Amino acid sequence: MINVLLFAHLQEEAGQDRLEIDEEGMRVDEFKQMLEDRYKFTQLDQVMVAINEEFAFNNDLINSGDTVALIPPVSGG
Amino acid sequence: MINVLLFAHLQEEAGQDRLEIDEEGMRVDEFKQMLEDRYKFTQLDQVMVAINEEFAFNNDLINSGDTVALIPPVSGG
Amino acid sequence: MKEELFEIVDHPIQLENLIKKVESRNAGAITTFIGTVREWTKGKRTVYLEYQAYKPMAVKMLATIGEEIQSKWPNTIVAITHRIGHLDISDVAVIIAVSSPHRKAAYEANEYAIERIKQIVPIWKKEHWEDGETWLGDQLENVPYHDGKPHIKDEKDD
Amino acid sequence: MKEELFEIVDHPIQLENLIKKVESRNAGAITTFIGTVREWTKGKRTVYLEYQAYKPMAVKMLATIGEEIQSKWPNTIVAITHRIGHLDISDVAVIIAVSSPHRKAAYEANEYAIERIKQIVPIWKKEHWEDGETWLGDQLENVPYHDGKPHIKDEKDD
Repeated sequence: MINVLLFAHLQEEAGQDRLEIDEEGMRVDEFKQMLEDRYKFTQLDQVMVAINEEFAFNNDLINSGDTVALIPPVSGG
Repeated sequence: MINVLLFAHLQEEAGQDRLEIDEEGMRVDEFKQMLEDRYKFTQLDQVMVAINEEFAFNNDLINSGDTVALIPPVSGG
Repeated sequence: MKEELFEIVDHPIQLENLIKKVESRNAGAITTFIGTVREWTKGKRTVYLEYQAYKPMAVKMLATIGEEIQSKWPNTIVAITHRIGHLDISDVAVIIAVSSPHRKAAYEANEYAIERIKQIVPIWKKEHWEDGETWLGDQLENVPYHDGKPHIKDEKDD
Repeated sequence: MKEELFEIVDHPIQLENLIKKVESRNAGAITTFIGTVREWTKGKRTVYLEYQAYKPMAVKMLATIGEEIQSKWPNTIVAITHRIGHLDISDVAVIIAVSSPHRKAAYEANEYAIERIKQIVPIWKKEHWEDGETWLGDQLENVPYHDGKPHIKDEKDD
């Protein structure tokens, strides 16, 4: 099970702030593509991914038990 | 009468914070030379002069009633 | 150092607290940056803002910025607090405090911190205007990251 | 604007007061510089400092710096307070606060202010070390002024 955290416009598009996804062993880019297909998220090309609170590369693998956060372009400060 | 204000090391060298000088019509550089001769001030070459709270040029004239401040290199901040 | 140097809070930020965190007998200079909510942006009027954070990761990233600064400007001390939630005009969203023996480093490190916050700290701002609302995207106009993540510096970069 | 933006005082400076002087609904950024008394300078230990000012002219020169900043960075608001008299280690000697709609100007104008203070404001620091005392000279290592006075900018320079 993958715990997915949503923020900003993604949270509003999903109508919730977290998802539980029953996939594993996917690469980050595959995982994003799967979410885009399933939830119709917009602007996902600009969204970064963090695995367990660390920014991840497109070819990093996502394992069961990971917390995956989708990080839209940040605008703090 | 010229009212002369002294600060920092010049004040300590003179043992007072102001002088009254009975000269007038001198240029700033002549005035400094006269003070150096009379009071043995040190490092006067690095000292700027303000006439009535405005920095003055070496060839500005000092008139009776002016307040002349000797401004050693500043070190505020 | 007892207090936390890097914080995400949901209440007003006290400037004096941040100053206290960075004070030192060897600091000759302390710079602070106070980011406030501005009313007008390019002719549009903001009514209020809402900030959201991925809190544990945001704190980690603030600490990462602190480490980057320590390695680039030795002998500085950095503290950063970012507020989240509902903020009105003139409310303080972020304060960065940097102390240093010398002023140049205090300015440079402080400006570096705010630039990095806008690159790597997972905090989002929702702008509520008179006529609508939006989550603001990347305000840096960066090109997309080639490898899918922003550059996080480590000591090897220096 | 009721309060004085440029002051020389002989009592502790309150940071919050300076912030209040520059706050504005159109400021998105406020930077402050806090100059404090450092204990160690190049291996020499300072016990305390004494600052002296030519007060009316110092206030005028601070205001001149404010005008220079207004013309170089429009829409900024600047406030500067310098303390004089006896200061102990960690005491605050000077605070500069700058507000601006955008952060870049707030940093640049603030740093400009402290550089100019060290050039044109008639304030002197007497350093009391463990083993003696001196009036500090020009810490900028400037060459002497060719025409006997420092360059005071006016709007024509810009």
